Amino acid sequence: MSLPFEKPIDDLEAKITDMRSYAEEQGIDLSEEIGLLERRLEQLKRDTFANITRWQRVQVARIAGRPTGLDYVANVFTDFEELHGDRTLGDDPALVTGLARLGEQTVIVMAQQKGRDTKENILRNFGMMHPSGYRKAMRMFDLADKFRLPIIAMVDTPGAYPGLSAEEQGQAWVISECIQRMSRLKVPAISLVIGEGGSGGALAIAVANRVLILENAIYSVISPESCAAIRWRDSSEAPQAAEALKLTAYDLLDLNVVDRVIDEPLGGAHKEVDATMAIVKSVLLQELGDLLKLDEVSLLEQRRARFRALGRFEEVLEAA
Amino acid sequence: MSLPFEKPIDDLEAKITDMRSYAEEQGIDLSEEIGLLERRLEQLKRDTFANITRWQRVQVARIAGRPTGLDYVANVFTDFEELHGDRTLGDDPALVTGLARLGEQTVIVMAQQKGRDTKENILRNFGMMHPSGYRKAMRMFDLADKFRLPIIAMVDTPGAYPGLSAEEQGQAWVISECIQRMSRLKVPAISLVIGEGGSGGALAIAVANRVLILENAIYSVISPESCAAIRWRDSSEAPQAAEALKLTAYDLLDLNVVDRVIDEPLGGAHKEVDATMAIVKSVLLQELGDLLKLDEVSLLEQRRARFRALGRFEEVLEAA
Amino acid sequence: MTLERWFRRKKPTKGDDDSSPVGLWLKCESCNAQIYRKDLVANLYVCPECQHHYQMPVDARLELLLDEGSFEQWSGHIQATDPLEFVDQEAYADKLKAAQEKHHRKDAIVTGSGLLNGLPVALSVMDFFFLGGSMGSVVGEEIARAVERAADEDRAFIAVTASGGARMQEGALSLMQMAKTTVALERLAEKHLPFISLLTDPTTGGTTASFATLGDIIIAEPKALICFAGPRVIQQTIKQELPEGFQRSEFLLEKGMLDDVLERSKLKDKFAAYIRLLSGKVPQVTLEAEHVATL
Amino acid sequence: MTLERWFRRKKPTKGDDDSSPVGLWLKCESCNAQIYRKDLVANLYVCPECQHHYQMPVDARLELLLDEGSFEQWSGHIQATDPLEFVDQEAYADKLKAAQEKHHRKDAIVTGSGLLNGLPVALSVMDFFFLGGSMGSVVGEEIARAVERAADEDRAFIAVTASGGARMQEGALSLMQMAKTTVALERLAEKHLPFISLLTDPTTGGTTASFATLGDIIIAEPKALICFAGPRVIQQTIKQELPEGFQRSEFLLEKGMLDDVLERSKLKDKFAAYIRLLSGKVPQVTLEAEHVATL
Ligand SMILES: [Zn+2]
Ligand SMILES: [Zn+2]
Repeated sequence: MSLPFEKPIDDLEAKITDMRSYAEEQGIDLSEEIGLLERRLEQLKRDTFANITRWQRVQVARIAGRPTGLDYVANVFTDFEELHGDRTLGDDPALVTGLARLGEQTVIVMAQQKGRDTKENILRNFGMMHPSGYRKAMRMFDLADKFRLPIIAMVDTPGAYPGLSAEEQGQAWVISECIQRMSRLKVPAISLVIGEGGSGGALAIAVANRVLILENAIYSVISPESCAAIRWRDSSEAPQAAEALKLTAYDLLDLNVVDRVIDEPLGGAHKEVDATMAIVKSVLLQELGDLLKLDEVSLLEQRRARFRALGRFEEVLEAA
Repeated sequence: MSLPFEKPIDDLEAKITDMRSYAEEQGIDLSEEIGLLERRLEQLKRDTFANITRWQRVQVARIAGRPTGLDYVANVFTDFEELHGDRTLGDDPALVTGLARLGEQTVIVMAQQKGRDTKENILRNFGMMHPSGYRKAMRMFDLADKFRLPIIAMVDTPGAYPGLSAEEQGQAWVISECIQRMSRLKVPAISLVIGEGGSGGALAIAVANRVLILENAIYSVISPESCAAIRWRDSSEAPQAAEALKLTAYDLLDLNVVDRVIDEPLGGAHKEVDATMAIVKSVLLQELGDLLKLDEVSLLEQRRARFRALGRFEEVLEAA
Repeated sequence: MTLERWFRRKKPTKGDDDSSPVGLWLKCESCNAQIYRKDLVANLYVCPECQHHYQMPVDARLELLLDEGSFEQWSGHIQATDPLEFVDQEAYADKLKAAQEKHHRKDAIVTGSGLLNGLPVALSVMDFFFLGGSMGSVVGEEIARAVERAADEDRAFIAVTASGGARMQEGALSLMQMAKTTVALERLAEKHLPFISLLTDPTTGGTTASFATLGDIIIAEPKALICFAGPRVIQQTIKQELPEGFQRSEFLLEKGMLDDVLERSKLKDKFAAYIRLLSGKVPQVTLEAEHVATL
Repeated sequence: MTLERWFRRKKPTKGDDDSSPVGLWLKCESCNAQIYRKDLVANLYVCPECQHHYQMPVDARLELLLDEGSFEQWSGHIQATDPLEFVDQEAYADKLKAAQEKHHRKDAIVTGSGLLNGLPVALSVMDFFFLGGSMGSVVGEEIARAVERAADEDRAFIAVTASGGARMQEGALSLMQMAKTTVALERLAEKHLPFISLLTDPTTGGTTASFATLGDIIIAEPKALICFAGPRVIQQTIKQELPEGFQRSEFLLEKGMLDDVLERSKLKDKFAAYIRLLSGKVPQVTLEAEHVATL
C-alpha cells in the first residue's frame, strides 16, 4: 500500500512508533524527542508531496487503499438506495448509481467503481464501463430531470472498456450520446475526479456545471503508458509521458479543464480517509448550494458555455 | 393466391376469359353474353364479400399477394429514403423506416414488412419485430419531433417476436416505452392497419392521432389460432375464435378502436393493387391535411384523449 | 375470507379453477418441506424453509404495504359489460359473474389510497385469482382513474402486478388498455410524482408491456416470472428448452430491466425510502447553513 | 498539389510520415490489381477493379460534395499554441510546424460553406494526412465555429470525418473538444437544421465518440474502419484475433449504428435528398388542394 517515494515517510513513522513503545516499556519520558520527530515527519511529508513528480502523482491516484467511488457514496452521502440497470442492455457494475442525500438535498449519485480487491476488480471490470453503464448513466439523467434532482458523479476509471462486446454495442455512440445528454441536464451537475479520469470514458459523466478534482487525482486524454507506447514506442517511458501530458490536478486547473482542486490530507487521501470524506462533503455541500441558486436555463447555459470555451489556440491574420 | 370461398369468382372470371378468346377466334359477336356475365361477376363478388365470415376475412388479410408495407411505401409515397438502425442493438428488417413525401409533405414512414416470398419472409422474420425494431421506431419518433415531420405507420404483423433473444432484450420494456414515446409525439401521427394488426406488437406503432384500417385487415389482442388453443384447447377452432374476437375492420370501428375503414376494391386489395394504392393515398392525404391544421398541444391532447377513452364498462351504484 | 380462498390453490395456474381442498398443511412447491399453512400466512406467504415467495392475496398485500387502517378503497364502481358477447366453451358473461361472486369484487383489481410509513400513496393491486389477473376495460379504467386521482391528490403511485396479460374476451378493447394506462401515467409525470412498479409472480403479456414496465423504479419479488411472451410460447417458437431461471426476476435484474429484486418483508421500508428520496425536490433555501456547520 | 502529395502515400498510416516515392502505377491494397494512378483519381479514389475506397484528399472531397466553384473557406484563422509544451521524441511545436508547411494549412481540418446540388450547406472535412486527423483545440474550435455559423446562416451541416482520435499532444484540452463540438451542435438542433455525418476510413477514438456519431443521419463509406478503441488495443485486451470485418462499416450497419453505407459516387445526390426531405417542414397551408386533385 506504499509507493517507493513514500518510504522515508513510512520509515520515520515506524521509528516514532518504536520510540513510543520503548518509552512506555522502560517508563521513561521521551516526549520531547518524539515531538521533535513528529514535527520532522510533518515537514518530510510536506516536502515529499510538494516535490513529487507527475508520474508519482499517477501512482498515488491509483494506489491500493485510496478511497473508491463506493467509499464516497457511503461516507459523504446518507440514505443511499442503489438503482440498477439501463433497461436496455444490462446492469454495469463499473458504474454504481442511485438516490442519496447530500445534506438535506436528494441527489442522484453515480460513481465509477474500480474495486478494492482482486475479486471486486474483476466484478467491476477495473472501473471500465461497457455501453450498458453509459446507458444506465443516461437513465439516471432522465430520472434527475424528471424529479429535479441534482447529479453528483464520481469519476474513477482507466477509460471506457476497449473490448469486443463494447465495440459491438456501440461504445463510441453511447459515449457521445452520454456527453450530449449530460450537457442537456436541467438540474445542477457536479463531477468530481477522485482517482483516475481516463479519457472519453471519464468525460461522458463529467459534462458538469462544476468539475472538481482531488489533489492527487489525474485526468487525461490517454494513460501515460499508452501515450508512451505510441509516442516513445516504449510503454516504460510512462513517467516521461506523464510529465508531458500535464495530467495532475493543478495542471488541469491551469488549463481550465477543472474548476477547483480539493486538497487532500497530508500524505494523500489513503492516509486519512475520514478526513478526506469530511473535506469532500463540505466542498460538495458548498458547490451544490451555489448551483441550487441558479434556475434551469442558467444551469444549461453555464454548462454549455463552460465546455464551449475550452481549448487553447491563437488567432492568425492570414488564413491558410 | 386464392382462398376457397373465392373459387366461384375465379371460375366465373375464367369462363368470361374463355368466352372472350372463343369469340375472337371464331370472329363472332358475343359482347351481349359477355356483358351479362360481367354484371353477374360483379354481383357475385359483391355478395361473396358482403357475406364472408370473420375467419375468411382473416384469411384475406393474410393472403399471399396482398400488398405489403413496402408496396405502400413504394406506391403511395415518393422520394423514399430508407434509414437504418436503432443506434443501440441492431437494424430490424421487420420494420422498414425512412423519409418520404406524401404529396408535398415530408413524412417519416414506417412499415412492418412480412415479406412477399419465402426468402423475404425469413429475412423479415414474418413481420415479427425484435426489440431493436421498436427502438428503431423510437429513433424515428425522435427524428420526427426534431424536424417536425408527421409519422405514417403501416401495421402488418402477427405480433412482436416471441423468442429468446427478444425476451432477453426486454421485449415488454421496449413495447411499453414505444407506446409511451409515440403517445408523446409533437407531430401528427397516422397508423394504418393494412393486413394483420397483431396485439402489442402492432399497438406499439399505432398510438396515433388517427387509426385507420383497410376493409379486409384485422386487428386483434391475440391471433384466432392462439385464442382457440387457449379457450377451446384446440387451435383448429380458430374460425370460431375469429368470430368471437370481433377482429374485423367494421367490428373495430363499432368499438372505436379504429377511426375509419378504408374500403378495398371489390374482391380485395390483392385483386386490384393499383386502385388500392390510389385509394389509400387519397385517404392519407386528406387525413394528414386535417391533422396538419392542429398545433402541437392539440395533437398531443387529442391523441391522449383518444386512447384514454377506449374501453367499455358500466358504472355501478354499490362498490364491491 | 380472502385468505381462506387463497388456500384452495396450491400453485399459480389460470386463476379460474380453484377447487383443491383446504388443508392445514401444504408441501412447499419449491423445497418440498411440509409447512403449516398458518406459518406460511404469518410469514407473508413466504416459505419459512426456502424463502419461496408464494402469490399473495390482495388483502394481505394491502396489509403488507399500508399502515394499519389507512386503506381507503377507490375501485369497485364500474363493471365489465361483455362488449363482444364473447362465448367460447362457456360465455364470458357467466364466467365473469361467477368470478365476481366467488371473489367478492367486480374485477381483477383493487385500487385505493393509504399511508405507507406515514407517506400518502395510492396503489393498484391486481388479483391473479380473478380470471388470471387479466386486463380488460375495467382493470385498465380502474388503473387509469387511480393514477389520475393520485396525481390530483399529490400521492406517489404504486402498482402491484400479477397478470396473465390482456383479457382476450374483450378483444381489441383489452389491447387498448395498454395505451390507456400508459397515457394516464402522464398526469403523474407532469406532477413529478413517483411511480413505483412492483412486479410479482406472474406478470406477463400486455400487462408487462404497458404500465408495469413504465415505473420510475421497477422492483420485482424473488423468482417471479416476468415476460412478454410466456415460456410455453417461446418453447414452441424456438423448439428447445429454456435456460434455467430464464424470464425470472434475477435474470431480468442482470439484463438491466429492474432496479432491484427485493424480499417481500423489505418492500414497505424500501418503498418509503424511494418515495422520500424522489420527493426531495430542490429547495428554495440553499444549504449554506449546513455547510457552515460541517466545516 | 494536394493530390500529388496524396500519391506519396500507399496506405493509411499515422499520416505524419509520407516519404514513399511517387509512381505512375500502384498496386491496389485490396485486390492487388495494377492501377494507373490517374484512373484512380478520376474514379474518385475508388479502385476501378474492386471498388476499394481509398482515403480521399480534402480538396477532392470538397470537389466531390460541392457544386463547382461554390466553396467558400471559413477555417484557417486560428492555430495551435502547444499549451503543454509537449515533447516526446520530437517537440510538438516542430512537428506541427512541419505539418503546416507540408500540407499548406493550419491544422487537420477545413471548414466552409457551399452549395450541394444547389442547396446551401456548411461542412467540415478532416485531413487524415495532417497529424493523423487528430482533434486538438484548433480542430475542435473550427468545427464548433462552423456548426454555429451554419446555424446562423440556416445551412445544413455535413461533417466528413477521418481521424485517429484526440490529439494527445494537447492533453486534456483535446479531450475537452469532444464536449465542445457536442455542445456546439445544440445551436444547429435548435434551428431544426439537419446534421449529416459522413464517416470515412479511419474514424476512431475521441472523434467517433463525439460529434461524428451525433448526426441526425450517419452514413459511412464502404469498409471504413470506425471504432472507439482501435483493433490493436482490443486485441491486446482480449488476446485473440478479431472477426473478419469487425468495426467496419458493413458490420456497424448490421449492428444498428449507421443509417446506410454508401458508395462515394452516390454521396452527393443522397445527401441532397436527405437535406431536402429533412427541410420539409410542416407547411402552413394544408394539402387540401392536392387532395382534391388526387381524388
Ligand atoms: Zn420452501
Ligand atoms: Zn482494387
